[in-house]
Amino acid sequence: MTYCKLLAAHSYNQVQAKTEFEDFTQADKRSLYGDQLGSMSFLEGLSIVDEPKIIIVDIGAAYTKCGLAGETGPRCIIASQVRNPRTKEVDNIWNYSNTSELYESLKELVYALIFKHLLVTPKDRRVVVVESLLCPSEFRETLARVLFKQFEVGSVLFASSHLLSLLTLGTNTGLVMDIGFKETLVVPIYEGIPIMKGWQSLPVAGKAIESRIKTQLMEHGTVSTSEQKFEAVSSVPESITDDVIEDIKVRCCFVTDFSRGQQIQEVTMRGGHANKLPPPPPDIDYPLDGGSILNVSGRIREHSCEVLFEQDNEEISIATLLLEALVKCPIDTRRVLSSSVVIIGGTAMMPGFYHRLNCELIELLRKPHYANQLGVKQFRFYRPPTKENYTAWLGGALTGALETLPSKSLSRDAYLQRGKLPDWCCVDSDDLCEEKRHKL
Amino acid sequence: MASKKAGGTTNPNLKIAAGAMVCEDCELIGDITIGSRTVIHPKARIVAESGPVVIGEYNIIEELVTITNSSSTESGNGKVLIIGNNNVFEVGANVQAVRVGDHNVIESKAHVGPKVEIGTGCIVGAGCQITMAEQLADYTVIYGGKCERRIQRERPPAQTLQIDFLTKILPNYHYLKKPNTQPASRTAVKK
Amino acid sequence: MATYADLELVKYLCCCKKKFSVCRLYLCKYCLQLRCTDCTQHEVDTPYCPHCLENMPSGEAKLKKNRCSNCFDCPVCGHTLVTRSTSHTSPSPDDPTKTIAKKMYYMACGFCRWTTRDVGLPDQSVASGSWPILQNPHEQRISSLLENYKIMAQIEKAEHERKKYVSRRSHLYRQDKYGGSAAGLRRKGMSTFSSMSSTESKVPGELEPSVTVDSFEPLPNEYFTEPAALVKTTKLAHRHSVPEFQPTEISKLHPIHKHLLMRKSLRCKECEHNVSKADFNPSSIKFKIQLTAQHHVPEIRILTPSTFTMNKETIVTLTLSNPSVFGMTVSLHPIEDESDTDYCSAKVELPKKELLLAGRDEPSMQMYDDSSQADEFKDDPKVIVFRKGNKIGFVVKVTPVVNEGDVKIQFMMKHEFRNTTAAALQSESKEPEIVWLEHKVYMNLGPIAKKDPNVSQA
Amino acid sequence: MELQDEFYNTSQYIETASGNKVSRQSVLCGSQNIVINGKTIVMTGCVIRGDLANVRIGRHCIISKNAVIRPAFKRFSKGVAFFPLHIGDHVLIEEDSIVNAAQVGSFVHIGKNCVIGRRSVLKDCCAIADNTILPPETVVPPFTLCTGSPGKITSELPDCTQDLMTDITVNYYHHFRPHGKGK
Repeated sequence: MTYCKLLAAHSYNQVQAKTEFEDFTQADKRSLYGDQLGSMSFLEGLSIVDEPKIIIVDIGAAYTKCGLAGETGPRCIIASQVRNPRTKEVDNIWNYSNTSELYESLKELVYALIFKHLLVTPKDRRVVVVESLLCPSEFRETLARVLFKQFEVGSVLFASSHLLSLLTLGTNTGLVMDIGFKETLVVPIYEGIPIMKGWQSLPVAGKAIESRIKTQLMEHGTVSTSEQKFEAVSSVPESITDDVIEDIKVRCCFVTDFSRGQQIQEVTMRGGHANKLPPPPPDIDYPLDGGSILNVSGRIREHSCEVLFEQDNEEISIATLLLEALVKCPIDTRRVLSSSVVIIGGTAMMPGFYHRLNCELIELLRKPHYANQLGVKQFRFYRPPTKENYTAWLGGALTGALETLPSKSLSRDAYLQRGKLPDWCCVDSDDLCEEKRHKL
Repeated sequence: MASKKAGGTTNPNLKIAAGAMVCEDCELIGDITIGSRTVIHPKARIVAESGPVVIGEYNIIEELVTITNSSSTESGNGKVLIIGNNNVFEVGANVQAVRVGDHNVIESKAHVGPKVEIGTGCIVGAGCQITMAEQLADYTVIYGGKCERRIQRERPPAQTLQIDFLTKILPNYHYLKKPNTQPASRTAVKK
Repeated sequence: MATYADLELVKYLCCCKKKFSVCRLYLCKYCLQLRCTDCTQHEVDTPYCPHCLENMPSGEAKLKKNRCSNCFDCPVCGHTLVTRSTSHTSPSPDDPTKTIAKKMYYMACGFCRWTTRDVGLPDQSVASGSWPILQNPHEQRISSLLENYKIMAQIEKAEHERKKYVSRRSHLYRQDKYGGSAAGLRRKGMSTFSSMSSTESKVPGELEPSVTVDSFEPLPNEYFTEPAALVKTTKLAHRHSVPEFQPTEISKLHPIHKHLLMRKSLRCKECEHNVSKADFNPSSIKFKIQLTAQHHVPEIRILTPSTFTMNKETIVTLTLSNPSVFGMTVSLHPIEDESDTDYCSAKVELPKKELLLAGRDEPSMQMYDDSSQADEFKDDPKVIVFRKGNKIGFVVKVTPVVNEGDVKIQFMMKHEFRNTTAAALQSESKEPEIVWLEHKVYMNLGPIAKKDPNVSQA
Repeated sequence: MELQDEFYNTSQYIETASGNKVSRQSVLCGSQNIVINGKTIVMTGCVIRGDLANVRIGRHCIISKNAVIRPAFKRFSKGVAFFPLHIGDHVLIEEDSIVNAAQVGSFVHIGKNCVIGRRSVLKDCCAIADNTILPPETVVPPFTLCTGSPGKITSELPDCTQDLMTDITVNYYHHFRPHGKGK
């Protein structure tokens, strides 16, 4: 209480002191703080030489990866969600109804990244944004607005996740498949140039696995409490939150092997008799809290990931995406592309994924449709020096550490002059949409 | 503050072994046996209405703890609720278990439901509620908002030193219930 | 807590057209405008460890990746680990028949009881612990990639510079590169990196090419025969807390150096003066600079909740308190020119006269001495209901014009402000200049009663 | 909204010379070791364990119903010691919370049904949300809000927390009034 009064009484002097203080240059501040930093002088020397590190951010559909250029991994991987200031609910930032809502949630997210995880002052700092080719232009426009207007960053470079992933391998050619949360996107890149004719996508990835877990739980799942055993999950749907589903996916589910997968699909897709199913793996008692246990059946554990490999009516699965992409590529590029497959995205980290994908591909290559067109017998895969969920980020971290960054980035001045992102940045995604529409 | 309350003094079924430290200002209802060197803080509540409660040695029962024998809905018909040795019930814990073994810690505001059996070396974390009918595996730790579980390597340390300290200090501040039985004949208690 | 007294019911309009409660706003003394957290520039002032509460110079924080070197978090539940000591007996090197006791240390979590022994980390002989640091297995590969790219980037930059020098048309050159025809764009725009990647072949092949594989291990058989070991498998949050390792087994989790927090300073985006700058010491609650609006702008609150009915005039008592130590004059005016559609669910009749407020005097505020200040200020009892220290209660008449939802009103508040900035002081012969400030105030007075004859008492 | 009046029965509360209002239905063990500095309210059902170690509570604090203030112990190689517990000024502890801390600073708000673990240190101007479980030896820095189980820092408090807490605790005291004398 008395302190308060002191504060008021002293505010005159303080104000004056402050004004002077603010005019100090960085060097002056250092000498002011000298006593505290005394022992750290050699570090200070380093920091003068060091340019402020560039922020690398990859805002994924489920998780956001963020860190600083030149480092070997992101500083943080956090859920791409914020508390909506209006509804007070935590929601994914991609679930926005209009761009002003998106602006607010991106502001929150970037604020948390910068001031909670990176602890850097954003003003005049350079930023590399890792983005998907399918990123809607309103999203990137809004993100640019948040970065330039709200945080006053110095420059922004929007870079495609597929291209960046190749940087982590020291190559410029690859058939890159990004299997993240919302969708799977394959882009062939030859000699550093994306072959836009060849891109393929399917709205099937981590989210599809989760929805399948959820529907199966709603249909067959049971919850036991101290009062009631084996109550249908559908009668207590609120107990199965998105977090629970995600955790079941991560800790209970796996991608089964090819032959079992075929048997399962025979039953679930083509109406085969249920006795043709392979013996399911054991069920799991999944404790929801101290008072209820969810039964996660062996079927859910094994069958959920099948959604990735089930061929729908158009005979498309994530495996055929790779082949279709290759078919669309010029003949002379196919051989080299097929022997340099790069898989990125967190869903690829599911146990058993690579083995199954490879088996699927080998099987598909035997089919006359592809055997005749491609003449490829075998795919070869790169293993980037990362975990799949931050491969693209690492590519960004490499780019961000290079001297050429400023010349490729969009500076704040240029942005403020034009008031929007220049065309060359979004032309590709716009064009892509056009192209897609024609195809459909 | 420790005024002599009418509640416990006249309970004929209360057996307190010599060496136990039971504060007067607590509520002990029904057939209760309290082992030697067990400390019961003021404002604790033990309800043995539906069946007896037998508490072993070297336990600490802190204030606002409720231990209830709820083995039966009818009074006097239930099984005995046996609580072993070297357990700690922290402030505000609510325990209705089938059985509590040795060396367990029931932390503050934890709730143990009537169908739970607790073995040895378990910790029910602060604020955790466990109500499923189950027998907790030895050395289970339950913690966090979602009652997550893990198995710890060692059992929680015995609180003999704390009991020594409390035995010294509590008589200075509180009226105590008088022990009325000799400790059960058994080999010298060692941690 | 800021939410205890429902402070969100009364909001002031910030200069950026957003509404905040007064405790979340700042008053820039130089612009004489309200500023919110959005229209101030945030800067990292001092990083500190939230457990040991030690400052870390930002240079060191940068090197240590914003992590405290002494404090560790439990990798399982995230709580801070504590160091425990044990004595360890080992046979004496001199005399095998004797043993020597040595103090050893390990870390344990007081919440989930995880210990460093759980993952097989050996006990340490020093309390601060020289715990092993995990190395990213790909570190070398990544740094050789980076070295390689850096050389290429240098070459590219040099070429670029040369072109610039020769042609002196760098601007055009850039435009050409990025602003060409649509057909060329698709290739060029996307290929921002192509130049870099393609020059790679020109660099003498120092970089080992990445290897490819054509087969993968199938899943081990346990997946089909054993239940998943939930207690042994990490959750996604565990994995993401160590992005470079992301172990799937609990037994591979290592203690995590505690992440630092920071004290930040806020700067007005317009004039770049600080509006908030915390003390250097992380345990201190003092500020070097603190221009929170709470200290300068009179605060309006609702005295008691009222019942509202549509088209019925209700008398609402509001309180107004003066944060400054000097007396203050406040006047309230309706907002006519512009109407916020959200905040016009009632007509409001404001006090016509100016409201005089006594200065804030700490002791009397605590005492609440009921000395009849009313006479001193010649209050109109119809307008001023009570007066206690720096606070008054005054009456407004509110008539809701809608029949459901919340009663929301808006008005303009003008108040005196003693401008004590250096500039103002100098010009006005050391006497603080008194200026009038205007703020738009938005209030939510509570819901309108449901159509119910029983509540029709105004 | 200003705080509303809250009435108590005069016969239920003792008002001390320094203005403390202590419920007769609270349990102050070892009252000779408990120092309450003035204008502090201790409500019905509270337990303050002065018998274990000294407890000092500052001015203008509010200890709501059924809260427990209990010095924490620490084991040493030769025995156990209970640490004295100091609570600063203008501290609001809401209902059913258990405070086992070593130190609670000034201008601190502890919500309902919290557990503040052994030997925790709550610095000035921090807040603990309702139903938070703070594990033993947690340190809560100024201007942070802890929530959850285990309690973690989830957000920042406004710069004027000190004024807000002063305002709340002072007003609470003034609005905490006796019923009509007759009752």
